[in-house]
Amino acid sequence: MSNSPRTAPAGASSGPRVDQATRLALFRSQLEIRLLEKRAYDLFLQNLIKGTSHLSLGQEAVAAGFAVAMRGDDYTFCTYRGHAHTLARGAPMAGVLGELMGRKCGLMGGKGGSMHLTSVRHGAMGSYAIVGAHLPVAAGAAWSAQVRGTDQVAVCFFGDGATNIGAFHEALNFAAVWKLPVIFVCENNQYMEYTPIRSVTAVEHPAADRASAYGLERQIVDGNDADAVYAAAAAAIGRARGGEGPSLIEAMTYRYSGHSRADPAKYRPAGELEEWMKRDPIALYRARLIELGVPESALRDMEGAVQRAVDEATETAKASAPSSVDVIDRDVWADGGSSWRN
Amino acid sequence: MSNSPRTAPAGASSGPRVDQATRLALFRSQLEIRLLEKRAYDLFLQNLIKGTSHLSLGQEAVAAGFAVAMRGDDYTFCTYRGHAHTLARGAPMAGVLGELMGRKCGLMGGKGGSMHLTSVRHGAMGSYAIVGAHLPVAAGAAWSAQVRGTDQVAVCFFGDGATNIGAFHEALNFAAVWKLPVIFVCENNQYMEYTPIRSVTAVEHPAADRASAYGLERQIVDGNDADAVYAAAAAAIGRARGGEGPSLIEAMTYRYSGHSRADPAKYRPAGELEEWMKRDPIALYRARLIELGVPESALRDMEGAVQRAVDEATETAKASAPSSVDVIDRDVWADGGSSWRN
Amino acid sequence: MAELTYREAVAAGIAQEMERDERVIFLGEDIAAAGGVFKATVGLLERFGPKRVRDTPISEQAIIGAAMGAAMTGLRPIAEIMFSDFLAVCWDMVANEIAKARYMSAGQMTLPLVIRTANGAGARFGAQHSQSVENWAMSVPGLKVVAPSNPADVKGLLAAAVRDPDPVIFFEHKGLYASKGQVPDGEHVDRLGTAKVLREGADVTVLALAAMVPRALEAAERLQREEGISATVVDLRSLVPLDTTTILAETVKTGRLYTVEENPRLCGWGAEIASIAAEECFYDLDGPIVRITTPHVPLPAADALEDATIPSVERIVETIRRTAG
Amino acid sequence: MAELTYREAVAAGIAQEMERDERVIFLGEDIAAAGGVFKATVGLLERFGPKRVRDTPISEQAIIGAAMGAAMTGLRPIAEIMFSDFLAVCWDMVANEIAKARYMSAGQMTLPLVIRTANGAGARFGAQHSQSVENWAMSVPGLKVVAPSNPADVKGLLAAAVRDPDPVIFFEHKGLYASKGQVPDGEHVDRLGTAKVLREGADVTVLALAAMVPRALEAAERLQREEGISATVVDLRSLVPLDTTTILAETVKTGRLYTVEENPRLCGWGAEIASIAAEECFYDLDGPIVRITTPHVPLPAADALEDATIPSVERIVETIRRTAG
Ligand SMILES: Cc1ncc(C[n+]2csc(CCOP(=O)(O)OP(=O)(O)O)c2C)c(N)n1
Ligand SMILES: Cc1ncc(C[n+]2csc(CCOP(=O)(O)OP(=O)(O)O)c2C)c(N)n1
Ligand SMILES: [Mg+2]
Ligand SMILES: [Mg+2]
Repeated sequence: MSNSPRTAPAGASSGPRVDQATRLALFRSQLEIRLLEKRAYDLFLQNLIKGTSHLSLGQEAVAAGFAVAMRGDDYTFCTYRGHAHTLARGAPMAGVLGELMGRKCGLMGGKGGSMHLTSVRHGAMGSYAIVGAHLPVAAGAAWSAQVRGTDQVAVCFFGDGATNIGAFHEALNFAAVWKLPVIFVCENNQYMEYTPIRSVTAVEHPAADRASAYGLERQIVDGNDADAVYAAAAAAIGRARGGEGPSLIEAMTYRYSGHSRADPAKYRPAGELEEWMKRDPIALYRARLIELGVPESALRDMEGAVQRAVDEATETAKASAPSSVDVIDRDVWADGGSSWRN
Repeated sequence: MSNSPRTAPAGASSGPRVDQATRLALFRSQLEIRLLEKRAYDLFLQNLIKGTSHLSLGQEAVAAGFAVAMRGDDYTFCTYRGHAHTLARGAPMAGVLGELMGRKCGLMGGKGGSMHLTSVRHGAMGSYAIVGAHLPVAAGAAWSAQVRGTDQVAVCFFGDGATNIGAFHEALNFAAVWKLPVIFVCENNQYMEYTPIRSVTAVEHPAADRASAYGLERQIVDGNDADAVYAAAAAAIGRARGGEGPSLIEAMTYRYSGHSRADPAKYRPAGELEEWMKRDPIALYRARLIELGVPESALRDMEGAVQRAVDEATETAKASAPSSVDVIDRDVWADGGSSWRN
Repeated sequence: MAELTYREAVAAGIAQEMERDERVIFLGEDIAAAGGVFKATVGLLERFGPKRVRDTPISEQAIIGAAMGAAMTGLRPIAEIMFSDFLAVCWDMVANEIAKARYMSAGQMTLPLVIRTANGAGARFGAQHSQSVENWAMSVPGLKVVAPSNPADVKGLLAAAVRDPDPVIFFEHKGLYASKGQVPDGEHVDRLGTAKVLREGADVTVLALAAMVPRALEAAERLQREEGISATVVDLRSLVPLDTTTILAETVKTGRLYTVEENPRLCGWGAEIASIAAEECFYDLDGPIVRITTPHVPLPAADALEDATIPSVERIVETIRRTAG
Repeated sequence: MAELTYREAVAAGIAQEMERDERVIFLGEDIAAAGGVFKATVGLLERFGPKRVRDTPISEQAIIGAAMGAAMTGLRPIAEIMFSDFLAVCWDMVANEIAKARYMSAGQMTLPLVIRTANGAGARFGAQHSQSVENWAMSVPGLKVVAPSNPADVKGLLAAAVRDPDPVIFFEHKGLYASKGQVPDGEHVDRLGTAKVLREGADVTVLALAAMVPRALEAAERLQREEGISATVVDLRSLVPLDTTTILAETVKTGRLYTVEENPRLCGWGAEIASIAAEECFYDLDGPIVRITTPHVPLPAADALEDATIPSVERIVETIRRTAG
């Protein structure tokens, strides 16, 4: 499998023209993810973040491209690698960092942790740590929108590795048969944990090459190009809102760091990372904006503002007290408690 | 979905020429299944068979076509609708009827029941009653053959409904990636329990239209034509033995009775059953044999012999004592017992 | 009061709730057009239409996942898993996703959903279609677990389960579907987490669930008649929440506790309750706590074998007679 | 004797058996080229080659199903399920297929296979990667269940599991992988179904498993020192078969039984053992049986929360001090 995407972004040309405000939103969203995750990485090294953590460095364009194309009341479902998607929907940075650090200010007060970021009020309907489990759940949220007669859509992100698990198959067929307004987005970053996806998959494109098994169109998009992602997202979302059913989109991308905190990623062939970094989504996008006439100073201002926001969020999270042990027996049940007996 | 198969049997022309002895074996195998299952049906009515039971009346050509193409040391995996496949591999009729009747002479002494017929010495490696579960198991048996360096193959039968469950997807990909000598055979009889497969499936051919998702060839065969099945089976088995990996074959067929004993099959459109009965696999095959010059008397002799065998098996099973309660705590463990403590 | 079968009570309970609350939707295999393989959902499609009553593919993970997604976005789904044994194919959805979502999200999500499923033995279906797996659900924090023994409880507890804001696993016993009983007319809603004392006795306290309830009652009658042993019989009805108040009070009264369980022996609800009693009312016990269970074996299929495996009235009587002295 | 870590003992146990018996094969996610995500299988691919040590797709049903198919046709597979929580995605394969195949076939099939899996909390992984689910396996007839607490037992019991003709679920505790201990040189094979008395005391008997064993031992030392309470500590090691001989003998000696369990409260192994004791040695008990468990909640992720949820040395000491009097 070569390092650069081989297929032109589906719908990129036919998609909606991307206007300037949207472009700036796409850039800003990617920046927020990048700078926050870099900070998260530093906080690991300082041992302020415990447990595991899965970064999306290098994959930011996928999260940004979709989130910007979504409406406030749409639903996002993502994996343990979900900081990016949660942030992109507007969840507060301090809430994300706080959760990673096990602080009271965390989105879930430390109860969920890095792998389960959730911010329902931002439409971030949970991060799921069992591979593939959230695909049926996203289908269910889409079904709910269909039944309730809203035109909300659900967008469900998952990795290349998730395409080989049973829940993927069940969700895709189910969504297709019921014509549910759900978009399944495979972030193909070429690897599962340490194992290359191509070594364990019967087809070259683990998602796209299976679209036809569900009567869906084969769609591959350049996951390092936020405009291409945005265009594909907007088109799929439009179809879903219009009652035309689900889409399956494979976004080709790459993660810069190891699978998780524990992984130095030694299994990657020499030079592979460097090749991909040449196509860094944020650097590419910055260059494109400048080419399109956005003054560099405006971008620098934005970069500064985002960096300050990350710094502030870091301070807020650091200042927040550790998660309080009295939440341990709260919120098992809707009554707020955990009692299983009278 | 129309009632008659639309696609020419894959490999039928390119397949091996079917010789006379094979043809007679195919006919006999179908007859054995038909007559034994009719008897099973009578025994229900007499309340000699309790519990549930799933007949393959109308689908006999699939079981026969494969079994005749298999070698004695190959492995069969089938579902609760497994009388046909178990018989076709040579399991004794009295063992099958006895199991259905809960007698000592049953293949498993009554412990397994109708849905779990197993006869390891005939290569019938179990009937599985959780939809889809046996596909990965069949892949495992094929893997074992590969590792042990034998050229055994595993053949795994399942219904159209099983194609929408996760285990199907996992097994197909797994087998394809490891190039396992396993043949997955979908018996598309158009219905799940009471629900038509087309109403819950995103593609028209639930198995064949998904073959490409596993890098496999799209294969549809006339499941009511034992020669066509045999040819497809022989070709797929040959490829598997030769190290060319798995096949997925969809055999179009129809079940005459309801899903199980409890089902009067009222959900079928008027005339559908009658249409299919015009293409009864056994009647068709009998006519073909006669056309090919087999004397009708020879067929009548065979029919008589099979009927006598069924009658004898019935008597044997009836004469056999009911399953003995002292087997209840046997054979949980390999030591023959069931003790979980010392 | 009207006489209904247990299976009719299922449909009646669902219908009552669908009528009342349009957020209630229902999905599962063969549940709509066919009215369910146990005919427990007959008429619902006709009455509530295909938008709210839907047949699914054989995709249990999708069924349960879809219920979860619908529940977290404002609906109140009821999902059927045809046989409780098949909970195993979607156990991740049940045990890892649904049970934990509220907790992990620190209360941001609630999942008001019901999973109905046919549990238990007696139909000679063999080891993969006859299990009693209510203890699987009981062992997972975040799931409520209900198992009614009669038509009135089916309707009332099912209604309560649908109205409950938390996920409820509702175990219907397939051996009881044909049984009949009086069901209150009009709206009938019961309370989760409440056991019922069906018979008061002085010598022993017998706890039972679902299909074991009628057997325990019959055994109690025989013990009275034949042995002069007077038994309290409690129908647990709900395992989570567990009505320990009733259970412990009834145990203390007689000082002798028995459980009658259809599940295989190890780690059943009886083990849980026995150990609660051994901790919390130890000094009120007058003798060993005895669990009468299915032995720890998969279930055999043949009628003679199945009948001899599940606790019978005979075995209950015999065990209590032998040990209650 | 050599000092090995718990994770090294895993690889050593597998290597010993693969060396001895060429029917032993090993599959799982990231187990080959990467040596396992917990680095517990480092070096096996290099030593035994890609035919016998294979990385799989993320397809737990296929992994376990393949192991089952291989076991019934003459091989002795070891399958890894990376985290025990993921047993839920292949629970049908484990609980309905593997556990029942021998019984349903009336002994025609045996399934000599081992499923290794990382169990338990302590790594701040949250509710879906930290569970102790050995009770799930214990509740299903047909599965043997092992959970070692130290490197020597890891190697010896893993070897015994591989040689055992029945399916064994082998729970490694992820919180113990880095712990060290002496492991016998040369071939080391232990016996399934044998508990070990690690400390003899006169006042109370404490049963523990896996990561709770070192905590129970430390608690026993503190109870001796600080309270003058003398505790027997038993490492169960195996839940099925269960060494009830040792358990009951040690319980009778002190008359007071405690369990220390990492699993959530309901229906754990402690409930099973407590109710066995409440039935079989009731008259030898001097006081309530007390289970010290994780509360019945999903596991929280933050370090402060996780530490306060799982039974700590402090909580064990405190509970026994308060109740043993
Ligand atoms: C059912 C299941 N199996 C295995 C794992 C362990 N695991 C976590 S992430 C991962 C790799 C997933 O790869 P991919 O889907 O490509 O997503 P990525 O991490 O690359 O974003 C694995 C095997 C899991 N969490 N759930
Ligand atoms: C996982 C699972 N879900 C549901 C069932 C109930 N069930 C048994 S057979 C069946 C229909 C299967 O249809 P198909 O695969 O087409 O096979 P056929 O019976 O037509 O041969 C269903 C739903 C089951 N046994 N297992
Ligand atoms: Mg990946
Ligand atoms: Mg069918």
